[in-house]
Amino acid sequence: MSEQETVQDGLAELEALPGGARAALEAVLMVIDQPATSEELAAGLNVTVAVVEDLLQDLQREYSGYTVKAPDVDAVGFADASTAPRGFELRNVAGGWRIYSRSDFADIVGRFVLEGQTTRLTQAALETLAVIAYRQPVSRARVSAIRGVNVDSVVRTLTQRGLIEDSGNDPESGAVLYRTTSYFLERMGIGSVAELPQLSPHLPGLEGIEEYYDASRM
Amino acid sequence: MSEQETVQDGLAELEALPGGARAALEAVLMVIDQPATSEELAAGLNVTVAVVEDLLQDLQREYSGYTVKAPDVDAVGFADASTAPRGFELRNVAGGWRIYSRSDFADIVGRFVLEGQTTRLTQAALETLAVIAYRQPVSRARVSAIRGVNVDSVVRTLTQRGLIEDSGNDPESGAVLYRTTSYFLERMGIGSVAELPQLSPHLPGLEGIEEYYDASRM
Amino acid sequence: MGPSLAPSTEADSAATADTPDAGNPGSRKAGFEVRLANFTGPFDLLLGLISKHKLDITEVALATVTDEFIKYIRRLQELGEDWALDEASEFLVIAATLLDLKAARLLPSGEVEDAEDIALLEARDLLFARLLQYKAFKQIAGIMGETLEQEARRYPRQVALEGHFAALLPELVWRHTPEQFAELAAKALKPKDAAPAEVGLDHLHAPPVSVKEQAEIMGYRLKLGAPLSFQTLIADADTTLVVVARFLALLEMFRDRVIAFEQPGPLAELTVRWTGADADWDSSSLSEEYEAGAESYGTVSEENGSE
Repeated sequence: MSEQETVQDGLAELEALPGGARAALEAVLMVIDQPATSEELAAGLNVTVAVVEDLLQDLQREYSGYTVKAPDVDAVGFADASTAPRGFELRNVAGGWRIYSRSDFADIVGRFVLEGQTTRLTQAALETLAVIAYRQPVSRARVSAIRGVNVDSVVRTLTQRGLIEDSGNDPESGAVLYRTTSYFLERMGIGSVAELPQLSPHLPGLEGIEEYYDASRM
Repeated sequence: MSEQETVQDGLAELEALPGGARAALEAVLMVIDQPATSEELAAGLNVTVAVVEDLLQDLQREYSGYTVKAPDVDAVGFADASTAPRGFELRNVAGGWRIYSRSDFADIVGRFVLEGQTTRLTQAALETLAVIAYRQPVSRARVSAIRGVNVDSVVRTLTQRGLIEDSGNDPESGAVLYRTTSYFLERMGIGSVAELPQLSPHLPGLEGIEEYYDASRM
Repeated sequence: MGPSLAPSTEADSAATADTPDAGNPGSRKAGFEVRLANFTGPFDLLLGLISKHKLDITEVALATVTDEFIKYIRRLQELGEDWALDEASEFLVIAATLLDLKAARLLPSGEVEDAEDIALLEARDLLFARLLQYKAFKQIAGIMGETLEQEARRYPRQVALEGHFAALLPELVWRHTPEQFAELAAKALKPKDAAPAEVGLDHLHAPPVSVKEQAEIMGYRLKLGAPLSFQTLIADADTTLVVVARFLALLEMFRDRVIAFEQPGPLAELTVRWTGADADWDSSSLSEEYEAGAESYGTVSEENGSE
C-alpha cells in the first residue's frame, strides 16, 4: 500500500464518523494543552497537512461567525445560529493552533480562571523584554547597557514568568545569552519574532549611527 | 434595586456582546478545567440559574448535532453545518458542566495523545517533582521562584502522570497548592512522604534556606 | 493550569483595569515644557533636536531644565496628579543620559593623540546611539505592553487530559532511588546565585579607576562645606582617566541630588557645592553602570511604570 493510499484511507475513515474530519479535528483540539502545528495534527489524524489546514481555516472562520455556507444561508433568508460568533476562537500563534476564549468575554471568563492570570509587567520589565526580543540572543550586560540600568532582577522575573530563557553562552565572553520563548510568542499572539513591529521607525535621526553601533543586528 | 433586577441587567449585558449569553457561557465552558455547577456558572455570568440551565441544554443539543432551529432547517431542506455533531460535547459529570472531546473520536484522540509521549520524565519534570515533594503543599509560583523558570507545563505533565495533585488553595493568595500522590510514593517505594531521605547531607549550608525563599516568596 | 471556580473580584480587576498608557512617553510628556535662553518647548522636542544635532548639548543648561522640571512636578503633586512619580523617574533616566552625553561633549576634543582620546570619542557616539535606542525601545515596549494586555483577554483552553486518555499513557520508567531523588531535590532547592554576567575584560586594557572610589573622595572633600571648583577637585589627578572618573562621579552624585553645579556660562569655571541633606550619603548608592553589585540606580526606574 502506498503512502498516498494510507493518507486517503485516513480521511475516508474520518469522514465516516459523525461530524466527519472536521469534528475529529475539533475533538483533538479539545485535548491539546499547547499550540499544535498543522503537521502534528495531520499526523495524529492521519491525513495530509493540506487537508488539515483547510479544515483549520474552516473551523476558524466558523468560530468567528461566518460559516463556509454563509451565502446559502442568506439565500434561504434564514440566519442560522452558526453564523453568530462562538464564545471561543481558533488561533494560529507561536507556530501552532489552539483554542482560546474570545476576548469579548475576558471579564466573565476571568471570574472563573484565576490562574494563568498574569499580573501586568512593569515598565522596566517591558523595556527589558523589548530589548531582548529585538536583540536576541543577548547577554544581560548588553541589555543593561541599552537600558542604562542593572537588569539582573528584571531578567530573573522574566525567566520565572517563562517569557525568556537561557540560550547558551556567548562563545567569546562566556556570558549567558537570553532569548524569548514560544510562550512569549503565544502571549503576544504572533507566530514568530519576525512578526514583531519594526524597530526602525522608532529610531529618529539614525543616519550612520545604525551601521556604527550595531551593523549586524538592527 | 432588587436582586431580580440586577440579574436581569446581567442578561441584557451579556446579550449585547457578540454571540450573546450563549457565547459567553461557551467561552467559560471552553476554558475551565474543573466542571462548574449551574449555580457557579449563573453567579459568574450574573444571570439566574434557570437561564443558565436553558442555555446549557441548548448548547448540549447543538454540540450533539441538533440546533434549536432544526425543524426550520428541515423545512428549507438544507442541512446546515451546525446540525452535524461537533467534535466536542458538553457533559454534566458529578453535578458539574465541562466540555470534553466527543467519545466517538476517542480512538483518534487517543492515538494523537500517545504520539510523542515518552515513558521517561525530563530533567525539568524530575527537578520540579523533587521541589514539590520536599516543599509540599506548594504553589506553582513558589516552585517557579525556586527553580527560576516557568513550571506551568511541567506541573501539568506531572499532574497528568498522577505524580502530583491539587491539594486545595492557599488561604492567602488563593493559588492552587500541589502535593505528591500515593502513586508517587508507590513509585518511590516508600510508605509516606516522611520517609523521603533528609535533605541536609546533600546540601551543605542549608541553614537559612527557608528564610531565603520565604523572603522572596511570590 | 488549575483554574479555580471561585469568582474573584481581584482577578476581575486585573483583567479589566485600564492603565494609563504607560508606554507612550509622547502622550505623557506633553505637559512639561522647557524654557531656556535658546530653546522653549516640550522636553521630548529638546531631546529630538539634540539627537538630530540641531542643538548642541553643551549649550543646554541642564540645571535650568532640572529646576524647571522639579517646579513642574511640584505643581503636579499639588494638583494631585498621581503620575508625577512616573514622569519624575522617567525624567531622571533621560536627564542622566543627557548628562552623560554632555559630559562626553565637554571633554577636550582637540587633536586625537592617543587611544584614550579615540575611546572617548567613541564613547560619545555610543552615548548618542544609546539615547536614541533607549527612546525607540521605550516606544516599542509601550506597543508590546498594549499587545500583551489585549492578548491576555483571551484564555487558552488547557484542560487536564481526560481520565481515559491519561490511562492510555505508557507506564513511566522510574529508576530513581529515594537517595538519588533527595540528591536531585537538594540540587534543585539550592539557592541559585546570579551567574556572573560575563568575564570583565576592561582591566586588560587600562588600569582600573573606580568611579565609586572617586565619588568617595569627592564626597569627602565637598562635605566639608565649602564650594570647590572642578579645577580644584581634579588638581591632584594624575591621569586623564582619574579626571574622567571624577567627572562621572560628580554626575552620579548630582543624579543622587547631593551636590549642585554652578557655571556662569559655557566653558566658564564649574563650581561644585554639597547640597545633600543626608550627611550619611556614601558612594554605595551609586549606579552600577560603573560598578557591579549595588541596586540603587535601578530602583527608581525598575519599580515605576504601570503598576
